[in-house]
Amino acid sequence: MNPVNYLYLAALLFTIGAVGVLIRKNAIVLFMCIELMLNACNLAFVAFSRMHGNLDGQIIAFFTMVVAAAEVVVGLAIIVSLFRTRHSASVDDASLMKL
Amino acid sequence: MNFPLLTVTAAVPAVGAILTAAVPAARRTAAKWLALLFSLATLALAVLIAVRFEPGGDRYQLTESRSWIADFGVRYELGVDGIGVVLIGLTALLIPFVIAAGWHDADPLETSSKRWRPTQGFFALILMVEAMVIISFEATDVFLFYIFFEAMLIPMYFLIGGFGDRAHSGSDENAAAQRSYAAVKFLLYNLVGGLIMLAAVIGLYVVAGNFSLQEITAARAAGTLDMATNTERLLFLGFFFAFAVKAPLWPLHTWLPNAMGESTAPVAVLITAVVDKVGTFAMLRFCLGLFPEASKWATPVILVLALISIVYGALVAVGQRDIKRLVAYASISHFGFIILGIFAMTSQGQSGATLYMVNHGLSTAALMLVAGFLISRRGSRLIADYGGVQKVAPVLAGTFLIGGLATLSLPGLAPFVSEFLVLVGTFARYPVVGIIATIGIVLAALYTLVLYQRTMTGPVKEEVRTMPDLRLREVLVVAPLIALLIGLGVYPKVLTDIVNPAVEQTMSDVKQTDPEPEVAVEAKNGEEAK
Amino acid sequence: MSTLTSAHSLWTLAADTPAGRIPAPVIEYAQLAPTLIVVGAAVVGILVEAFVPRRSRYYVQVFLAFAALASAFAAVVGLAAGGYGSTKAHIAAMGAIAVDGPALFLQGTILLASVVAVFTFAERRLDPAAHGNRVDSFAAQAASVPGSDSEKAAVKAGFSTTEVFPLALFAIAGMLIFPAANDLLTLFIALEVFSLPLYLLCAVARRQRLMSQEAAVKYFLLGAFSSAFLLFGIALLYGYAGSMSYAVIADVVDGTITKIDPALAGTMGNDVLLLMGGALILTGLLFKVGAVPFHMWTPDVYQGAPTPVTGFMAAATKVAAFGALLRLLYVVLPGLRWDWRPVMWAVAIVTMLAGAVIAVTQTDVKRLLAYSSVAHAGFILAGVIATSAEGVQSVLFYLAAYSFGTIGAFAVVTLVRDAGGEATHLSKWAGLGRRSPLTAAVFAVFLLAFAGIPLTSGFTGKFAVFSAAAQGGAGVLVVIGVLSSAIAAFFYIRVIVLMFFSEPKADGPTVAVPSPLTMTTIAVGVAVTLVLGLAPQYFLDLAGQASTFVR
Amino acid sequence: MENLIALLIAAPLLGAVVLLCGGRRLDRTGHWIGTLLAAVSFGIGVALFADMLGRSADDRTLTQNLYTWIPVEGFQADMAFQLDQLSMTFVLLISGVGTLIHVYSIGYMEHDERRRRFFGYLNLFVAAMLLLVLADNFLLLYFGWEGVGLASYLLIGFWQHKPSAATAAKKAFLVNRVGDMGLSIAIMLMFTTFGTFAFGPVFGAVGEASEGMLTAIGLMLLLAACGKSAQVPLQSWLGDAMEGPTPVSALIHAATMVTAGVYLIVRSGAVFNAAPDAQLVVVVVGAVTLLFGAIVGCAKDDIKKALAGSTMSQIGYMILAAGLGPIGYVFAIMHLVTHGFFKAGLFLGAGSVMHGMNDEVDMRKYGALRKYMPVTFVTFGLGYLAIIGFPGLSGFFSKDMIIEAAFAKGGTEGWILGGVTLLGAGITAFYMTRVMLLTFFGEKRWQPDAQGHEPHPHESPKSMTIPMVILAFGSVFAGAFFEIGERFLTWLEPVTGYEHGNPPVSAMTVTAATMVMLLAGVGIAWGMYGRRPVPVLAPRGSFLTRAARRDLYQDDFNHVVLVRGGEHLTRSLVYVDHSLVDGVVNGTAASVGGLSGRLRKLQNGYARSYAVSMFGGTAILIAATLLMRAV
Repeated sequence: MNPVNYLYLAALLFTIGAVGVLIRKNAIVLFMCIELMLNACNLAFVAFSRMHGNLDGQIIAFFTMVVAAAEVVVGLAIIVSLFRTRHSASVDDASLMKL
Repeated sequence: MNFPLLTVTAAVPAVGAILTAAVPAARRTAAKWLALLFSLATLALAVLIAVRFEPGGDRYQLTESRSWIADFGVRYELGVDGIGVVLIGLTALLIPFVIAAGWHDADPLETSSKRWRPTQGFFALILMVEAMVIISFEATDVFLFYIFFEAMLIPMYFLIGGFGDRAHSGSDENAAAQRSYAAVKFLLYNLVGGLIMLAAVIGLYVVAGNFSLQEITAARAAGTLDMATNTERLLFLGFFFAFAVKAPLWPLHTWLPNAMGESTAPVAVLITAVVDKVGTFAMLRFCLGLFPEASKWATPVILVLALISIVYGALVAVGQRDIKRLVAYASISHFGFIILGIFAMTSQGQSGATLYMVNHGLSTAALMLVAGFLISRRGSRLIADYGGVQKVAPVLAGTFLIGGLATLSLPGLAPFVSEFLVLVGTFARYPVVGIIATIGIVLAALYTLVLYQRTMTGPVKEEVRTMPDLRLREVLVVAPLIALLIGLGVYPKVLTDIVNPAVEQTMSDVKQTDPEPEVAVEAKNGEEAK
Repeated sequence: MSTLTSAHSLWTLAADTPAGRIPAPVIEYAQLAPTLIVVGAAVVGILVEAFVPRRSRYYVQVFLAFAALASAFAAVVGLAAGGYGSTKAHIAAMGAIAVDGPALFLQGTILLASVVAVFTFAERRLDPAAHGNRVDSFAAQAASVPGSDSEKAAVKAGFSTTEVFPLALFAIAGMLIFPAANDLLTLFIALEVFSLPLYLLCAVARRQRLMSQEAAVKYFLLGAFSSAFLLFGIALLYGYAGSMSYAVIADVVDGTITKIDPALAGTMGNDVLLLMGGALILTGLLFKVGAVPFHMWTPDVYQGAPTPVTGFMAAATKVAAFGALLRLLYVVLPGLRWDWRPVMWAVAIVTMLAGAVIAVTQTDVKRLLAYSSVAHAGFILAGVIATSAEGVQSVLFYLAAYSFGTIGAFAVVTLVRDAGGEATHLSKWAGLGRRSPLTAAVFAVFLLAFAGIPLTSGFTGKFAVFSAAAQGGAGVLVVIGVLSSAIAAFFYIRVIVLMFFSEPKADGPTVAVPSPLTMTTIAVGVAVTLVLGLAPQYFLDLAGQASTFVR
Repeated sequence: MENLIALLIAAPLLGAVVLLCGGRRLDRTGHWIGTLLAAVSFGIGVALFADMLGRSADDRTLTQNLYTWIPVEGFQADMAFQLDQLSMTFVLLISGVGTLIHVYSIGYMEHDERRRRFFGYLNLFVAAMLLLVLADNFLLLYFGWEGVGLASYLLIGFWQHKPSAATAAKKAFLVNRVGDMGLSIAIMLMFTTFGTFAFGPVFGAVGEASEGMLTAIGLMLLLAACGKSAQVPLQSWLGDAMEGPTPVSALIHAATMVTAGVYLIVRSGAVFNAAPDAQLVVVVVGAVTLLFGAIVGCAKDDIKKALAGSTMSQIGYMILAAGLGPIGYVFAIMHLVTHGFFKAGLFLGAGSVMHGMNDEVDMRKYGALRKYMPVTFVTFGLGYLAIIGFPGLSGFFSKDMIIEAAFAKGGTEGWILGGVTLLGAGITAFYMTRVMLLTFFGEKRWQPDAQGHEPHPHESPKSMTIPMVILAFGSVFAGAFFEIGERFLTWLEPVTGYEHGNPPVSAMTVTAATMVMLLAGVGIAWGMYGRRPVPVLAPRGSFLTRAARRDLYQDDFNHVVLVRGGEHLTRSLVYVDHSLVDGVVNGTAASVGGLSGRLRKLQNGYARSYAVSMFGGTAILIAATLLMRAV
């Protein structure tokens, strides 16, 4: 079938992820949404790679996964430490600094 | 290139500033003497400049030129014309008096911490200002001028905000608040002006590609560099705005009363007699030199503003209750005259304006410093707190009166010559403007004499009864100023000879010639032969 | 404005290896030396953490970091001297990394800035010694819960988070690649490589750990968010051009591409891909430089992060990000100039004004500096928009001048302390000038430089970018720029007023006497500020020679 | 010889400098130095006079050019002097009377601890006045003009501790400044018209200038004259100026300075001759003032104020005469000189009286003083006879000439002016008789002064009486001396020019009419104050009297309109400056602050709202880029 549809799907996923980031409170969920966005990008890459018939896109997809993994490592570390301090994973609670 | 006299003249006070600042906290008096010494050395150099300068010679003399920031087409170019010479002279002349008059103004209070060295800072800053003012009188590169035009704000700012007048009404906190308000106001006004000028400077760079005053002026004259009318006007406005703030011209004047009122008398003199002159000087040299057409285009508006400054400043001065603010508004009125003379575009007007810069410096210095001595004795700036001083301190009163008479430009004192020249020069081209301006003569008499009457005459006030007369140091500060005022009043030739050629040059820049008298008088030619 | 091709010739050289033809896999290690050294040092740093006894880790790490950065800088200088900045500039590592003037200049700047920044990392004299151990500004044990027993134990045991040094080195390595990246993948990887360590570094403050962690979370979430945008942008651009390589994309954008396969022909027609992709990538970069409306993380993160880290971030990140931005706009998207210039105009204006205006009412030194950095981002953008050699030159110069000033300023902030650590609330700075004139004077110098007062580097930089912008025909931008810098001047002045003209409070903060490390940092900052103000010609030349991108 | 001219000025100037800078060590000898230097100046004047007489009428003008004062392109003012017959007349009057009054002051100011400074000021005045009359161009004249203004300011306010004195001094200076405005504008007009303002060239080129321009110049000069010579509408300061020590009133506000206006007009005769409209205005001003002053003089009880009114009126005569043109110039000056003698004498007399009466000035508290101070009485009496124009005395001749000239103007104008002058003569006779009677005749009406000291009138010391005697001689014989053989006419004629008008009535008739008026005036005065006793407290009096006491309300008008109005104006301007001009700026600053305050609310600390702004930003960015392409 036409790879363009995959692009639409990717865009959809990306938007869902973005909106999720905007509307969810829980840091973990937020983070998952971001991962979703990254994966949407992956989908797009692969779809384009298919369209152009070169491998660059697929290679990038792998890179992205690695990066995502790294982000998970760092992100979870930070979020967990925050959770342990505040006993809450809500990003809205973390608003000491403002104005 | 021979001995870089101009650079040295600017460098000496700068070095002096650094050394003065370096004097350890305990050795306060040493710092004072050091500062005085360096200011006198600068004076000597300024005199040397005046001697080496040949009135008939090239337009810019003692020139120096080094490459500085090639990427911006900026060169380190110095040179003086007659106008520069006299103003450098004025600056170098006044600073020693300022230092001597402020001898005790910055002695630290017992409360302040040991590491805080106000005295050293005070005199170092004064010298730093002197250095920057001098170099901006010397700069013939627009960028170079701009740099110091802006940079001098910083030391001035610290002088105003850091060393307020100890004679203030109300609590210390209140006074400190007012002081920093005045300082910030001073800085912001001038900074905004300067930044708008920066835009214009950049614009000039885009148009002209370099900053050399001489090259640009020459190119303009030769017609090789033509600006679109609107471009020129915009650039002119950018420059003029900055200078009008500095000068200050109504309605951009309100920083001056605060600054002069809150700072110590010597600093007030520094502001109005020295620093503000850079503004009027720059109008004459840069606005007219770089943008002749736009200058002519803007003249009507500027003349009106100048008129407003003259009358308005004088009237508001009459209504003041604070001696120093009164002098400040008087200065605003006088700056109106200076700007009037510059933009009347007649040789009388511009020579007059240049003399006016010098004479106003001297007269304000005399009046303000004596006022400072008076205030320091009674500890109040309010006119109402004085009365009958002439009875207990005749010398103080006498010098104060002479300062006042100079301010109202009585014939025989220097300001008369310049004021009359400005009036004649203006009248010759714009009779109505000239006539309105003469109202300033009456108003000046009004505020001066009212001030004198309220403070010096009448029955002796209780608080004043024990007031000591001028001390030796104070007499030594005032006497030379008065001598100069009288000397230049009866023999202004010493200045006019230096100034006239420069003015003629400026006139040719703006392609203006004096209006011819209606009736050609044969005898006149005979007179000029004399 | 000149025609497209002539405009091109301004900032591009004919590369000796035309893109598109796949070269034999060859890595010019020598030319990548700066990055490689730093990465290597970082790896070694990790091993040090693993094997060297706790006592001596600190010293080893400091030495290692310093040595690495110094030698890396030496390598940069070597390359520049070898003409890689100008004549021999070319694209290395199979088209992944550009070795050219801007890259080398920025790498040099980043490395030098990092050196002085690392000095502030290593500072251990400011906080009072805990249980006989000197301590730096980092948590004894970042993992332990603030206020918990484990933390107390860690403090007692004299632990210290020496991991910050390898982390910093990783970040620096990323930053070194970022402005040199010559294809979108490298760009993305570099971005992540220097972002992730920074997230961590934000979280490890010794004092006020809650704020520190909060800063880290915010920075991380928003950073990840933005990099997602960036990545999607990359995807779209890739989809448009069918390649990652800057050169190819540029050709496609210009329409000067030689071999067009049907798929490419299909996507090439679709400008939406191109424009959206470009816009999204811009978003990612603008986030890093802290341009409005992508700036909102800056104040919080700057405030929460350990001050040395803040200084490091503020300086190095900006340099790297602007480097990447420049390369993207000048090498990849010059063809789109007429599309992105107006947008960037708007961004620049909003950034300048918003930064300046909001800063007026700030009450915390670090937040104040954060907003001022936003305003400065706006000024630099004005230079970026010029799209001319002067533009590049002015931006490079401004970045160099600004970064040292910033690090110096934040270093001064670390000195002013009271019982609760650094006293960053402005009210506590009242009368500092009376108590310790020197410190106050130094800080004043930095502030005046930020305010763009003549005779400081700030003025030269500002003049450079504004005149470049004006020559680029952005007169309006210049006027707005000067106006906003007038507003900006106001709050710098407010701080000076506070320090010098107001009486010191009885319970005011004390100024800690730092070790030579911090002193060097501050001294370098002041020196650069003044030298670039008084005699900038040499450095302008340097930036001028380094102002041509290879393509 | 001409090199002496500068010395004329230098001598008193030196005195001023020495006395004012000398300090207390000169207190003992100061007054002698001052007097001596004034005398030196007089001596030089006499020497020059002798020399001048030695030369033929047409080359009597001496000039001395010291140096170029203000040399600016196209604008040249020389420090140059010109001594011709006109100047010479003034030189002698100023230095002569001046010297006498120095002498007088030695006695009069004996008990004042600031006597040295007083003499310093007097010398300063003499120097400035001489500069005024010796200048060879208008700008230098302006220099002297303001110089005398300053001296007058210092001397009126000499007793500065008295607020009234300080105020009077300020008022005098300010009103004069208004006049000075006229002078400076006149100079500017000359400069723009002729390109110069030196006497010779200007007067030489008058023919070529347009009449309108000349009229303008003339009117401006007249304005200046009004200020200096206390002519309507700028007369208000003279009455208050009597706050100064009496010798000052005698020298400055009677004999010399106030007549400077007359000098100015006569000196600029060439201009006025060519501007009949200006002349007309001059005449009108003169006529009005001479009545105004006379009427005011009638009502004042303060002896000095009464004399001040008379001075105004007499100067009115001179201005009127000067306004008549060549017919009148000579007589204006002649009356000026004789007036200098008798009015100075009268003032000194008044001073002497006050000296004896604890500085009481209210004539209603005098009376019957002729027995107690005979010398004063005689000298004052002679002065009185002179001023009312008693036949044979100097006033008789000079005033008579003016009246004749007024008629000689011809036409209705002539009749009106003649009538006015005659009427003036009558009123003069009235008020002077009044002064005479109130002061020296009738019974004692002495009152103890504030401290309760009964006055013990006594004759004044020699130093005071001698000058009075000399001036009395002058007031008796000067007129006759000038008139016999028309000495004065022939003397001045070369400078001022002269043409004999043809009066519609014969000289005899005029004289007769004058006599009638004179007798009428004296008679009425005798009727009112001679026959019946004079109340110590002034009766309410008729409306005219009350109006005259208050200077015909002209001063009140000034007060209400100028002073009050001015105060309101300044106050409102101060407000404007603070609230409007400054307010705008502060407002801008405040609004930026407010905006900042509102904007920083956006930074609400929630990571997600930051994300929103990023998201929105991106959206806008994309939209904008697409839009750019669309348009």
